[in-house]
Amino acid sequence: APGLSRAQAPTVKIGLLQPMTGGFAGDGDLARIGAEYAIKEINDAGGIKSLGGAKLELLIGDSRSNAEAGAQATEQLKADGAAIVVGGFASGISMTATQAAARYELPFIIDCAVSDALMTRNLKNVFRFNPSFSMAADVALKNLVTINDASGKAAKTVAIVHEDGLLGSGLAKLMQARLPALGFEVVEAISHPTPARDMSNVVLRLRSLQPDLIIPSHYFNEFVLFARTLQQQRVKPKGGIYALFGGAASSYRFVKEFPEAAEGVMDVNHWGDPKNPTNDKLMQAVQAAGKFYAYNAPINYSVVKVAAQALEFAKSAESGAIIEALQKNEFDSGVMPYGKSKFDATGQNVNALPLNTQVQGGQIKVIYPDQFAQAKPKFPANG
Amino acid sequence: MKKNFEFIAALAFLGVVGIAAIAGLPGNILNLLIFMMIIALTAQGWNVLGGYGGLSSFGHAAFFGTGAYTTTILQTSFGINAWVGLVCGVILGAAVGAMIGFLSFRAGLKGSYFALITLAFAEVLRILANSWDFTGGAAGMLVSINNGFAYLQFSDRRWFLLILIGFVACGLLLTRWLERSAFGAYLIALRENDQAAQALGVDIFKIKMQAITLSAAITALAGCLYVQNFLFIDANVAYGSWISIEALFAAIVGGAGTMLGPLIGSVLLLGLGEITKSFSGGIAGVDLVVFGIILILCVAFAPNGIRGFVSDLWYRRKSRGKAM
Amino acid sequence: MTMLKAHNLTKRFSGLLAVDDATIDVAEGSITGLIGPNGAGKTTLFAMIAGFLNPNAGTVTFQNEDITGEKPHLRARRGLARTFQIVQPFAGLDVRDNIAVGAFLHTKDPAEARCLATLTAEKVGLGHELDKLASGLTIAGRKRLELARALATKPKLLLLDEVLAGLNPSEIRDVLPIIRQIREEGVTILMIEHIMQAVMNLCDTVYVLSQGKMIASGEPRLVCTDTAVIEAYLGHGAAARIKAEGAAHA
Amino acid sequence: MLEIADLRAGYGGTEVLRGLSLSVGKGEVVAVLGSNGVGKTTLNKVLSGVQPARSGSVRFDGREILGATARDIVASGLIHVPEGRKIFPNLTILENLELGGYCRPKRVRAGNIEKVFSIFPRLKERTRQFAGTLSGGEQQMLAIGRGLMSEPKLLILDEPSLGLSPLLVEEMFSLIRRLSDDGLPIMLVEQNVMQSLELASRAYILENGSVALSGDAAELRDNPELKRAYLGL
Amino acid sequence: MYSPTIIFEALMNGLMLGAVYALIALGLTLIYGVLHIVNFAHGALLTVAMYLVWLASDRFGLDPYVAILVVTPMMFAIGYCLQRFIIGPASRGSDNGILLATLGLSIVIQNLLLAGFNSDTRTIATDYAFEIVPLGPLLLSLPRVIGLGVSVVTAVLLWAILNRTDIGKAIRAVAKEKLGASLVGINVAHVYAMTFAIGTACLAIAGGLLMPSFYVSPTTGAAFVLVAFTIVVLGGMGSIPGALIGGLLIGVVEAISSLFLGDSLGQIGIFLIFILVLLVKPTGLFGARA
Ligand SMILES: Nc1ncnc2c1ncn2[C@@H]1O[C@H](COP(=O)(O)OP(=O)(O)OP(=O)(O)O)[C@@H](O)[C@H]1O
Ligand SMILES: Nc1ncnc2c1ncn2[C@@H]1O[C@H](COP(=O)(O)OP(=O)(O)OP(=O)(O)O)[C@@H](O)[C@H]1O
Ligand SMILES: CC(C)C[C@H](N)C(=O)O
Ligand SMILES: [Mg+2]
Ligand SMILES: [Mg+2]
Repeated sequence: APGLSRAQAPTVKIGLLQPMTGGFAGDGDLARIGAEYAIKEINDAGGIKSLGGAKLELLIGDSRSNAEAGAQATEQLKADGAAIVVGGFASGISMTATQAAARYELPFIIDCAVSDALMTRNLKNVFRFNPSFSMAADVALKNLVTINDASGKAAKTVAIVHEDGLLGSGLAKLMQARLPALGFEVVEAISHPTPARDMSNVVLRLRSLQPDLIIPSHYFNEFVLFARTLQQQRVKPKGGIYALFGGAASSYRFVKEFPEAAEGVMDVNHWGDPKNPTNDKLMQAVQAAGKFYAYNAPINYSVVKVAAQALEFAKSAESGAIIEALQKNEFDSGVMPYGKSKFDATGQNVNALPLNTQVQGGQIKVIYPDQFAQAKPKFPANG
Repeated sequence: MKKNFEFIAALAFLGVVGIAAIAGLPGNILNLLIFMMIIALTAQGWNVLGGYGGLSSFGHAAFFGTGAYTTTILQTSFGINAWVGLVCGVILGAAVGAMIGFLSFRAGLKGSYFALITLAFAEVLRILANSWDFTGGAAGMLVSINNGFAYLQFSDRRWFLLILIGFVACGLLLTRWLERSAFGAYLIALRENDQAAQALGVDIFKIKMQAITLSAAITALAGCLYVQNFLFIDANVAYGSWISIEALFAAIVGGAGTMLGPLIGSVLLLGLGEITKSFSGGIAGVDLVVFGIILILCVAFAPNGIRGFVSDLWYRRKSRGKAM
Repeated sequence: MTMLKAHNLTKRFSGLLAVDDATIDVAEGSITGLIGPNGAGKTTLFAMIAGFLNPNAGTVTFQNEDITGEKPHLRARRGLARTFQIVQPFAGLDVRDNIAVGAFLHTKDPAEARCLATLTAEKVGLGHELDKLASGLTIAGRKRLELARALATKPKLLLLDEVLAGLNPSEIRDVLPIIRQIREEGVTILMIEHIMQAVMNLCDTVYVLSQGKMIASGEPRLVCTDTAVIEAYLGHGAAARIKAEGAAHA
Repeated sequence: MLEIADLRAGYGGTEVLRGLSLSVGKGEVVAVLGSNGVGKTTLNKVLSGVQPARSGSVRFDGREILGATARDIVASGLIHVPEGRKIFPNLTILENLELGGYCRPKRVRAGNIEKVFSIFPRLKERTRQFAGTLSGGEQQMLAIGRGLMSEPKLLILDEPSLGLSPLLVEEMFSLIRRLSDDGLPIMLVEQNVMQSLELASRAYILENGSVALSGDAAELRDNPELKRAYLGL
Repeated sequence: MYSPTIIFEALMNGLMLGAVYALIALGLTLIYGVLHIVNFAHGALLTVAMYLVWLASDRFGLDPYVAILVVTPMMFAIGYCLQRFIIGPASRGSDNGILLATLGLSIVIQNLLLAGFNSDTRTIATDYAFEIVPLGPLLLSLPRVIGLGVSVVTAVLLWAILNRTDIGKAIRAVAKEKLGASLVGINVAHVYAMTFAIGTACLAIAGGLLMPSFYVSPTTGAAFVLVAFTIVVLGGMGSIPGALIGGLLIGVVEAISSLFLGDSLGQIGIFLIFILVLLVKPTGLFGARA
C-alpha cells in the first residue's frame, strides 16, 4: 500500500555538531534552531527526492565548547549513523572534529569557523561553507578603505583588540600585516584571554593610545564587556568600532540590551541576506523561541540546505558519493548572500561572502556590499 | 596473594579489550576505549606521586602538555620520527617534573600547597604556549596525517588501541614493582609520615624527586600518545586544567595508591560520561548533572575509591562468613 | 669511649629560648637518661641531635665525626635512630610494613626486610599484631611500634623520647627488660623519661634539663638528691618516694 | 550520679566495651584503671556522646543520656577532659576558656573565668598567649580549666598526668583532691595506679571490655592480685 | 611609556577589582581555614549568587545592591545545606572526599544552571553602571568604588565575627581541634556548615557587586576561581586580612602587568607571584603561626 511505502521511506541522518553546553552554548542553541528549520522545510517538501523521498533526521552532537569533546562527539555522530556532519562553530573545535571525521572520510561541512588553517590540511572530506579569515579580511579592508576615503580619511591610526585564541590571534596577525599598506598605522594589538574578567586595563591602554579606529575580534561575552567598558570609561574613538567577526556586534541580543554601547558599531561577519524573505521567517522563528537573532541561525539553516542538495546530487548516502557531489556541484546558498556556493580543491566555498553591518538606530543594517545594503554607512561613527 | 590475583585480573581485562577490539568494535567504542586508555595512563602517572606518595598534584597537565608539545614540535617543525619524538617528549616531561619537584620539594611544599603550585606551573605553561610562536601560539599545531607504524598513526585504529593497552599494562607492571620495592615502601612511608620516614633513614627529597620524575614521565607519555591520536594540540588542550583534573579524578575515584585504581577509575568515569550522555532528554546539561550526582554518590559510598569499596565488600563478606 | 657529644647546643624559637647552651655526652654502651620539667627543651634537644632541627649554636659529634648540619636520614644511616614522643606511625600500613620501612635501610630485598621486621616485632612484643593496621594499635602498641621501627634500622645509638609514658606499671615492667636487652645487644641508649622508677632502674647516668639549661648530671641516685632538681622537677613527694624505694632496695 | 549498665561499644568490626557497668556517686572520686587499650578512652567518648554505643544504658543525674548529642550531654553537666588535652592551640587561653562556657549563658562566663583563674593562677598570667605554645603541664591545666567552665556536675578526667613531670603530677593530684573537696564528683582514668588509688574513694579495674574488679580504693590497693597485675610488684 | 595618570588609574582599577576578588577569596579562605581543603564548588556558587541577583533584578525589579540583602541569606542557606547535607556526609571529612565532592558539586551546579537558564549571558542594566566618580584626572567607575567600600567593610565584619563572637571562636576552634570542640558542646557538623554558609554568603555580596558591570552565564564563576585561590595563598590560607590585602595586591598586579604585557600574557604575573610566594613563604603574607 502507498501509505506503507511512505512510512518506510528511508531516512538519512545529518549530524549537527555544535556547542550545546559550555561557554559557547548560546551559539549552539541558535544554530540548532536554524538547522531544524531547514530540516522541517526539506522534509515538508518531500525529503530527498533522488533517494526516494528519504526524510532527513537531525542528530545533534554536543561539542561542549571544547576541542576534545568536539572530536568525541563527531565519533559519536558517525557511530549513530550520520551520513554527513555540518557545524563546528569555533575554529579550534572544528579542527579536531574534522580530523576525527577524516578517519571515516565522513563528509563534514563547516558552518562558520574561520581559521585559515582549517582548509590547509588536504582533508578531502572537509568543506567550508563560510568565508575564511583571509577572504573576510579582504572584504573588510576593501570596505574600510572605501568608507574611510569617503569620509576624507577620518581614520589614520588603528588599535586591534582580540581574544588570544585561534579566532582573535589570527585576525590580529593578518591585520597587522595588511593595514599599513592601506595607509593605516596599527598603534597596538592587545590580546586578552577568554573568558575575560575585566576589560578596564585594555580600555585604559586604548585611552592612552587614542586610536582613530578600533578593530576588535572576540566572542560574545568579551565583546559585550569590552563595549560596555569603553562606554563607561568614555573612550570614543573618532572612527568608532570596526569589528571583524566581532562576536556580539552582529547579535540582536547585544543591540537590544546595550543600545548605547552598540550604536554605530560596524562589523564584518557572517550574516543572512536581508533581502531574502526566508531570512525574515528565520528571524521570526528565532524570536518565537525566545532568542535573539544572530548569524548562527541563518548559516546553519543554509548549510543544512547545502548538505541536503549534496545528498540529492549524490543519489546515495555513501560518504564517497556525497564527497564527490560536494566537490563537483554548485549549490543554492540558502539565506546566505553567497549566490551559488562552489567548493574549490581545498574544500573552501569560493563564493562565500561576509557582510558589512552597522548598528543604526537600534537595528543591525547591512551597509556593504551594495547589492545587499539596507543603509548607508555612518562614518566616522563618532565624528 | 590477592595482589597477584588483581594483577592477573587486570591483565586479563586488558587482554579481553584487546581481543574484542581486534574482533571488531564500532568506531565510537574504539574511540572511547582509546580515550580510556590514555586517561588511565595519565592517571597511572598521577597515582605514582599522588596515590603512593600522597603528593596530590593539580597540575599534571604540565607534564601531559610538555610531552604532547615536544613530540608535535619535533615531528612538524623538525621532521623527526614520531617514536623518537615520543621518547623526547617523555624525557622532557620528566625534566619538567624534576624541575617543578626540585623547586617545590626544596621549599618543603606538601598538601594543598603542593597541589596549588603544580596548578600554577601548568597555568604558566599554558599561557606561554598560547603566546609563543614555536608552539603555534593560539592556533595550536597539527600533526600531519601519515599512516604507518613509523609515524605512530594507524588508519586502522585498533593497532593504536593495542599499543595503548600495551603501555597501560606496562604501567600496571611498574606499579606492581613499586608496591614491592624499597622505593615504593619509602614512598608510601613518606606519604604516611615524612618525619618518621626521615628518622628511619629515608632521603625524602630524593624519593620525592624520583617519584615526581617517574610520574611526570608516564603522564608525558600519555600526552605524546594523545597527540598521535588527535593530531592537534593547542594550549588549552595540552596544558588546560581538564587533564589535570581528569588524571586526579580517575585515580581517586578508582582508588588512589592502588595498582588498579587508575584503570578502574578511567574506565568508570569515561564509561559513565558516555552513559549519562543519553540522559539529557533534550535539555543541555542534564546529562552532566546526572554525572555529577553519580560522582558524589561514589564519593559517599566508596570513600576509598572503587577499588577500596570492592575490597571492603570482600572483607565484610569474609568476616561475616567467619562469624557465622 | 664517648659515642655522642652534643656540645653547647642552643635553639631559639622566635623569641623563646628552648635550649640554652646545653651539653650532653653519651658513653658507648651506656643507657643515659634525660629528665627535666615539661617544656624544658628535652624533645628539642633530641631533635637537634637527630637532625630534625638545626641548632642556633653548638655542635653534634657522633663517633668522633661532626654531624652538626647533616640531614636526619644521613644520621640514621650512620646508626642514629630516634623515636617520637608524639608517636608517628605510618597509620595506613600494617605493623610489619611499618617496621620494614626501617629494615630497608640495610637491605633492598623486600622479603629480607619483611623477615627482619617480623623478628624485630617479636623482640618488642608485637609479634601477634603483625598484620594489624598501625592506626588500630593502642598507645602502648604504638610506643612499641616506634621502638621496633627504630630498632629495625640497626642503630648504634637509640634516642627514646618518653616511650614509657601512658603505660601502666605492669606494662612498664614488661618493657624495661626489652630496653635492657637492646643495650645488651650493643646499642647505646639515650632516653627521655618522666617515669622515675624506670630512670632509676635503667640509667647509668642522668642529665637534668630545666628551662633549656643543663642543671645537673651524674649518677641517678645522686642527681635525685640535688635540691635544684627536686625544686624544678621531682617535687618533694617524689624525691621522698625515691629515697624510700632506694632504701627498700638496699 | 552516673549509672552505667551493660554498655557495649566498638569500632567497625571490633567490640571494645563488652557489657560494662559502673557507677559514680555524689561527691565521690572514682578511679577507672586498666591496661592500655582496654577501652577506657572509648568509655569516656561514649559517655560524652562523641562515640556511638551499641547497646546498654547510661543514666546521668537521673536521665538516660545514651544517644544524646555531645552538646546536650555537656549542657547536662557531664564534662569530659580528654586524653591528650585537646585544647584549641590556635586560640588564646582566654578564648579557650570562653569556649569552655559555650553551652552556658554568657552572663555567668566572666564569673566562671574568675573562678578558674583562682584555681590556676598560672593561666591568669598569660590570658593572651596562644594555647599551642603552652608547656605540657600548662596545657593540662587549661584543659581542666576549660572543663570547669562548663559548670560540671561530674568531671571525667582521662589520664591527666600523662607525660607530666613528677612535680606536676603531684600538683595535678592535689588539684584533683581540691576539686573533689569542693564537692565535685570525679571519674578519674589513670595509669598512675598507686597515686590514683590513694586519691579515690572507689575504683574499677577494667579488663577485656568489662569490669574485672571493683571496690573500695584502699582495699584494692592491698589486693595482691591487683598488685601483681597492675603494679608490677 | 604610559603617562603617570594612566598608571595611577590602572592602579586604582586594580585596587577596585581586587576588592571584589578579595570578597570571593574571603569565602574561600574561610572555608579552607576550617575544612582544610580547596573548595572547588566556590566558582559555581559564585555563579549561583550572580543568577540570584539577576533574578531579583529581572523578576522583582530589585536594584542589584538591594538584592544583596535578599540574596545573602539565600546563599547562606544554600551553603549551609550543601555542607551539612551533601559535602559533609559524602566526604566524611576525608581530603580526597571533599575534593571530589566539591568538584562533583560544581559540575552539578553549573549544569543545573545551564539546564535552568540555558547558556545565554545575562546582564543587568542600571542607571549608575556607567557613572563615574571623577577623582582629579582619574575616572573611577562608580560600581567599582562601591565594590571597594563594601569589600573592606565585609572583611572587617567577617574578621569581627571570627574574633569577637562565640560562633567565630568555635569556627577557629573546630579548625584545629574537633574532638576538643565536641567536648565543650560545640556541634562540629553545625560549625562546619556555618563556616561554609558564611563563606558562601560572601559570594552573594561579590555577586551583587559584580552584576552592575559584569555578566553572568553558567560558566562565569570559573573565571574567578583560580585568582581567588591565588589570593588565598598569597594572603595565607585561612587569614581574613590576608585575603583582603592579597586581593587588592593581586588586583594591582593584574592591572599593571596587563597594562605592560597585555591581558593575555599579563595573567602570567599573577601565577608567577603565586609560585614565588609558595616557594619563598608558603604561609603567605598573613599565614597562621605554625
Ligand atoms: N616548633 C616549635 N616552635 C615554637 N616553640 C617550640 C617548638 N617546639 C618546641 N617549642 C617550645 O620549646 C620549649 C621546649 O619544648 P620541648 O618539646 O623540647 O620540651 P620537653 O622538654 O620535651 O617537654 P615535655 O616533657 O613536655 O615533652 C617549649 O616551651 C615549647 O613550647
Ligand atoms: N578510632 C579507632 N578506630 C579503631 N580502633 C580504635 C580506635 N580507637 C581505639 N581503638 C581501639 O579500641 C581499643 C580501646 O582503645 P581505648 O583508647 O579506649 O583504650 P584505653 O583503655 O583508653 O587505652 P590507653 O590506656 O592506651 O589510653 C584499642 O584496642 C584500640 O586499638
Ligand atoms: C565569531 C565567529 C565568527 C567565530 C568563528 N566561528 C571561529 O571561531 O572561528
Ligand atoms: Mg618532650
Ligand atoms: Mg586512653
